[in-house]
Amino acid sequence: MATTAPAMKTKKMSMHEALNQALREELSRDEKVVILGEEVGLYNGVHYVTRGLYQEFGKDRVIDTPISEESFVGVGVGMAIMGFRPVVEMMRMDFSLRAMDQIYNHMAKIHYMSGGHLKVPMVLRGPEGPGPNPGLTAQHGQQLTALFAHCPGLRVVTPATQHDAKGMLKAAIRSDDPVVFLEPGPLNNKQGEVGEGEYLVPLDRADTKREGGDITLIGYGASVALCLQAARELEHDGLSAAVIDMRCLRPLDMQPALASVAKTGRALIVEYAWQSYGPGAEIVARLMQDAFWDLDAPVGRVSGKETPLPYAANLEELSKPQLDEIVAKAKEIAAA
Amino acid sequence: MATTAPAMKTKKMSMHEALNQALREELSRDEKVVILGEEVGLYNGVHYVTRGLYQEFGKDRVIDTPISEESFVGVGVGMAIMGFRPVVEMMRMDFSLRAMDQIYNHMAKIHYMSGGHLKVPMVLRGPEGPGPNPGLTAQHGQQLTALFAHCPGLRVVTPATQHDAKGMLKAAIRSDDPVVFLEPGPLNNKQGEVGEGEYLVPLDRADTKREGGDITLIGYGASVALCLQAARELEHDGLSAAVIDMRCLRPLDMQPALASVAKTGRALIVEYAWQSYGPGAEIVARLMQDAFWDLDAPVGRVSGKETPLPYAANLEELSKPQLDEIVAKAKEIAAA
Amino acid sequence: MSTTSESIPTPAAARPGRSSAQWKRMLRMMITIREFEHLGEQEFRNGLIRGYYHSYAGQEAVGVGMLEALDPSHDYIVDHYRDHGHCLAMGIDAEQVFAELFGRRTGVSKGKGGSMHMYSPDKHFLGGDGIVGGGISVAAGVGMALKRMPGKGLCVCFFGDGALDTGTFHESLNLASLWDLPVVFVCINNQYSMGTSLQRHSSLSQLVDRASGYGMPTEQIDGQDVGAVYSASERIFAAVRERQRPCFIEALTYRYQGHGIHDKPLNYRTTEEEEPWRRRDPIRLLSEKLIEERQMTPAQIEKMRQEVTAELEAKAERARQAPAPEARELFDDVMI
Amino acid sequence: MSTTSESIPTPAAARPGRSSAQWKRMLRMMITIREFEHLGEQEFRNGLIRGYYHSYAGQEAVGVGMLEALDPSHDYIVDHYRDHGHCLAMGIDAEQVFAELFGRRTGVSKGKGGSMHMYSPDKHFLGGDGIVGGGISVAAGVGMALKRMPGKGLCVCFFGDGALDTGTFHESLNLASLWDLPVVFVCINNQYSMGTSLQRHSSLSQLVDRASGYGMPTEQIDGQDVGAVYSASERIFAAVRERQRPCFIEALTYRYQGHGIHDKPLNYRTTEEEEPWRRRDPIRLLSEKLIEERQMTPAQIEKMRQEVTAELEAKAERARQAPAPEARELFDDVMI
Ligand SMILES: Cc1ncc(C[n+]2csc(CCOP(=O)(O)OP(=O)(O)O)c2C)c(N)n1
Ligand SMILES: Cc1ncc(C[n+]2csc(CCOP(=O)(O)OP(=O)(O)O)c2C)c(N)n1
Ligand SMILES: [Mg+2]
Ligand SMILES: [Mg+2]
Repeated sequence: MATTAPAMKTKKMSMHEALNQALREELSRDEKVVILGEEVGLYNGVHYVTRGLYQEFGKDRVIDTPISEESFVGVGVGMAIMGFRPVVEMMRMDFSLRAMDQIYNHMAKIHYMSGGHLKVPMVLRGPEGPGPNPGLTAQHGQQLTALFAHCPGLRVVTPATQHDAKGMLKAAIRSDDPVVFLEPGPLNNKQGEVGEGEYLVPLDRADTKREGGDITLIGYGASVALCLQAARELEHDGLSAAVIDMRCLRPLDMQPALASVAKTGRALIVEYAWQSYGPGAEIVARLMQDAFWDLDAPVGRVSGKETPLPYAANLEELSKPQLDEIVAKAKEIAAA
Repeated sequence: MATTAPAMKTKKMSMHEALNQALREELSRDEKVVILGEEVGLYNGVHYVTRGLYQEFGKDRVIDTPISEESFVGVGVGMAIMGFRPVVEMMRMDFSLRAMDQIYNHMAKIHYMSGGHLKVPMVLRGPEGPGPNPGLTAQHGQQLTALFAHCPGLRVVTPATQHDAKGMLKAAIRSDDPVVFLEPGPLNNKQGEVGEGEYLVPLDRADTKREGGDITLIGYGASVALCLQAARELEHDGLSAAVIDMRCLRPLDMQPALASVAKTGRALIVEYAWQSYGPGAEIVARLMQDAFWDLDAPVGRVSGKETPLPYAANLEELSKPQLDEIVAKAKEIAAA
Repeated sequence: MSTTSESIPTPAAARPGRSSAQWKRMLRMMITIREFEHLGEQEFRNGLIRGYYHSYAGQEAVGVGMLEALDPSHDYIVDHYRDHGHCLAMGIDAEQVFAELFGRRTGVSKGKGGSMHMYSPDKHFLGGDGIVGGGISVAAGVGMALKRMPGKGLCVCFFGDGALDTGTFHESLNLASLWDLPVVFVCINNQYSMGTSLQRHSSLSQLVDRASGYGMPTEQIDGQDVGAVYSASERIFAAVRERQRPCFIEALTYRYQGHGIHDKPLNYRTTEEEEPWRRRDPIRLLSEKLIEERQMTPAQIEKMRQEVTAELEAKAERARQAPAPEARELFDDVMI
Repeated sequence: MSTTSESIPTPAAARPGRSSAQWKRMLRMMITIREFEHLGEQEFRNGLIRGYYHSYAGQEAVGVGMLEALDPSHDYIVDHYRDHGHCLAMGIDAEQVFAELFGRRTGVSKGKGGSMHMYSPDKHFLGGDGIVGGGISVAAGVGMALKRMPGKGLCVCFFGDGALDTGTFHESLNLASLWDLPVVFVCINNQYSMGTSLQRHSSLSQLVDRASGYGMPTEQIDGQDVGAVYSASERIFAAVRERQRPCFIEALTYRYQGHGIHDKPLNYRTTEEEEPWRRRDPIRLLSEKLIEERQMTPAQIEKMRQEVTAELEAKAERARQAPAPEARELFDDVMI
């Protein structure tokens, strides 16, 4: 399955519109699909992802929940083991900290603990990281990707483009595994080309966004755009940077990154997450394991700063991975 | 502060006895210290760590709680910001999944969010991983180290010896930072020498357990013992292995590991945690960053298998890092 | 919205009277459970069972009386970790339950789950659960599913008195009431949450009162008298089916053994306290009734016990002989 | 253990009557809050405030009446995210609150916290909190501390009607009752949990009934009438102090603005619904009373409003001129 089949007709829309299309198409296709979450229905979704679906599919398919994250994730698990395909929204993924027991101990493990007798075909989705709007502060703008990616039994994916957002969400809903679908908050309102009609993007394939010979920039979710920006800047300095979108974090597909590093011998990970014990560390560890002999310099990381997200505009901006940091670090690695 | 001051008088005891001594000494020293948790009082503690303390210090200092993990962690936070020093026990660290919101969003962040106006001098402690007894199964024997270690604002430590257990727990209780103190379940009932009386072990220093010239084995918590065992086996093959106990995971002290790798040029991480996005990944990433030019071979990892902990005895055993795996991998790395 | 003052009506559909065959079936099942737990505890001491063992001895009337009233083709149960008895009462073959406890691949969860994680969707048994309160929201989800399926099925959810201290209990009851779900929440009040008596963990002594804030009918029943449990269940299930509304039942009972196999209950309770409960032993109560009503003689009951024991021993033996899972099965069923 | 049927007695200590100065102080504070929110929303639209803005307009009588009854030297409050009004009523300088909203280092949380994370331990204000229900257990912890400190202090904990749907609310009430804590749990029932009306998120319409399962007195009060709030609070606080037992208050009120600044409430409610609440506007009610009793003239009230506004504008201006945090402060106060 190609990410952007060249033949496909596309339309420009925001990521939330792309996600909304995916939900609408899947709700129409399969009556076992239901949506649960806070303000997803009558209110139309705080981040617009479920806009119009309550009106179209009714309150038995698009279900408004009280502020009971642990338990409505559990409701999703219960519906899933009975053959439904619940899509459970976290208004922000930060709130999934309330539901970690259901996520780790139920959603992820029931298939295994039951000796395969039960399946849990559900999707947990919502925005993470410092966006779409600024000023989210410490408890609302975290990027907790690593917490999910560490848990066996889950599939964990995050799209970097509007097109992938649609195709991956549709694939996630059809997956018989439980899927954590992380929507990059900073991209929620950003526009891009999206394929029209039916297509799926696989949940186990990283994607090469740009070829390059001097250094491999590796991102996932919102940081892929930073990588692409940096690659354009680096061009001015005569450096050709490849950009890999990791996209599928669990299971992690290293193939495109390895192929690129085999050519460039140099790599830099870019991420919004906190660096220590963040997703980037696993990517580095896998490059260590499978690309060591290809590497001409240590793999670097530019990550979110290791602080709770501060409020003041200048500090908030500084806490995110900075374009000039990425460019400088890439040059340093390329020169090493 | 030395870990085992050679002059110190020691006594043989189990890790739970060492922890118990630490708690008793701190409860006696500072009346602001209180203990909270399920069955910590009248029942004497499921893993014996609080044995006798309820009788000695009474129900206002050693407080039995209902099964309300989220909220009694919050009670700890509330007491801590008021100047108390609560030590909150999770009967098993698995249950802290229920309390993740309090841990991530309150315990870890209030100091920062308040601009430093409030401190949260509390300790969250309990056993993690597949032990002391076998058959803990999927929801009771997880090693969730990485979830805590990823969170800015927390100190995260885990002792590998009985002696460190006592000295580090005392230091954790006196720390003005919130500390997650992870007790290696497999070591709970294991005996070792423990210093008598008053001493502290710092919360920001990894420890060299054994010097060696050919390869550096790096563990934390229960896997340090595996590293030492493997080092003895490797001796028979003529390989001299250093063993580093990472001990302090956040902030992570890389200094002894880097010093050792500067000599050996080779390293292997051993851990009970799941490999992908586990703590070992960060250690590899830090070696990549700061020891790349010293490395003669890629750093390896032997970790817990990436499955929920299975029940059947043979599968459970296989799911843990195996001694022969470690030895074989170490030889492979040494030969590369 | 409904008020708290509802009581559970007797709907027309309630079936009158019961046959002698039914009484004998219930007696036989209670004896089966008692003897099963007896054999199981022996095998634990023999080392064949590892980890946890939570005996249902003393509480048999609750599960047997209640599950006898189910519609086996449409109703489901979601259980907690004290689940062997409920497995048997749902018709799961004791051999499969033993095999699970022995870690055999013929076990009901293929040896992967163990004591707390039995699953048999065929028998509409959707799991034990090791997390206190962990199944309550899952049961609400099963109710959501049943409401959308034909057959007016309902979900019975079992948990202990300790589970009322978990937030998810309250969240789930609110959801179930708000959404009109056919779920019967059954609190098996055996007076203890591990070693903590009701008085020490619950702010109110009548647990029906702690479920009074959700606008659903509540009822306290005598959990020692299987006939009383059965009659109440028949009436309540019919009402839940008809009204498509949840209800809450508190079944008063007592566990004979410690919380788990290592627990010595006389450390926190007295034989004087135990005595009146043992006088009202559920098997004894029913036996006396059947003898009094001349439905059975003492000799017939003793013969029944011997038959049951012989049958169970044969099943245990077959389970012992069954193979352990193969090593490669470790990674089966982590994902699909 | 206590029963649910307790009512709150009038202890001897309740202070009788109130002075004209007190009425004027409360009026001035309500006007201050109203005007503060007005200015704040303007500054949000001007782009000076970012992220979230939850206005307290319409609810002023609850905080002002209740906090007027506090013992400022021994009592504390723990708040939710709608916290500007409570900050002012606790005596925090409006300049510091503006400065926090503007992301200035002179802000009450040094610009790190933002709208939802104000903290001033000096003024016994222990935080707003962005997580619904997140502060309730923290307040129980503050109660645990106060119980162990001299002065018979109590903790007032504010949260919305939506917080009753979080498990931690129920866990914490059980703990507070079980442990006899001097905590006043105040549910500010403004009829909506974001866009979800009470009827759509709560299984019972009387929220006092949802707190009936914890053996603590409950009371519903008129949250529009500051005098009624003050009288009830005086009486209730004295009882809580004397009995060292918690209680639950439901204050009936209404928020004038959307949930946050971007929310348009007429998408889910009507002006007909709003109208009766606006007729009983808390500032209007008190103004009318003072005019009727000839304690103030309309002109005096208008003058007061103008004074307050001028003062607030001056403070806002000083806050605008204050410096942003310096870049190096990003990493301050992550740890000690
Ligand atoms: C979330 C969580 N916390 C703690 C435990 C440990 N634990 C297991 S059972 C139990 C007591 C539960 O008592 P109750 O709910 O009354 O059930 P019973 O054992 O009496 O059947 C505790 C504390 C757990 N399994 N899960
Ligand atoms: C755990 C959690 N879930 C969801 C949210 C998003 N959220 C913020 S406020 C709110 C509504 C709360 O309403 P209520 O408790 O009645 O307080 P009010 O806003 O009316 O003052 C929601 C859903 C959150 N902040 N925290
Ligand atoms: Mg119990
Ligand atoms: Mg509200």
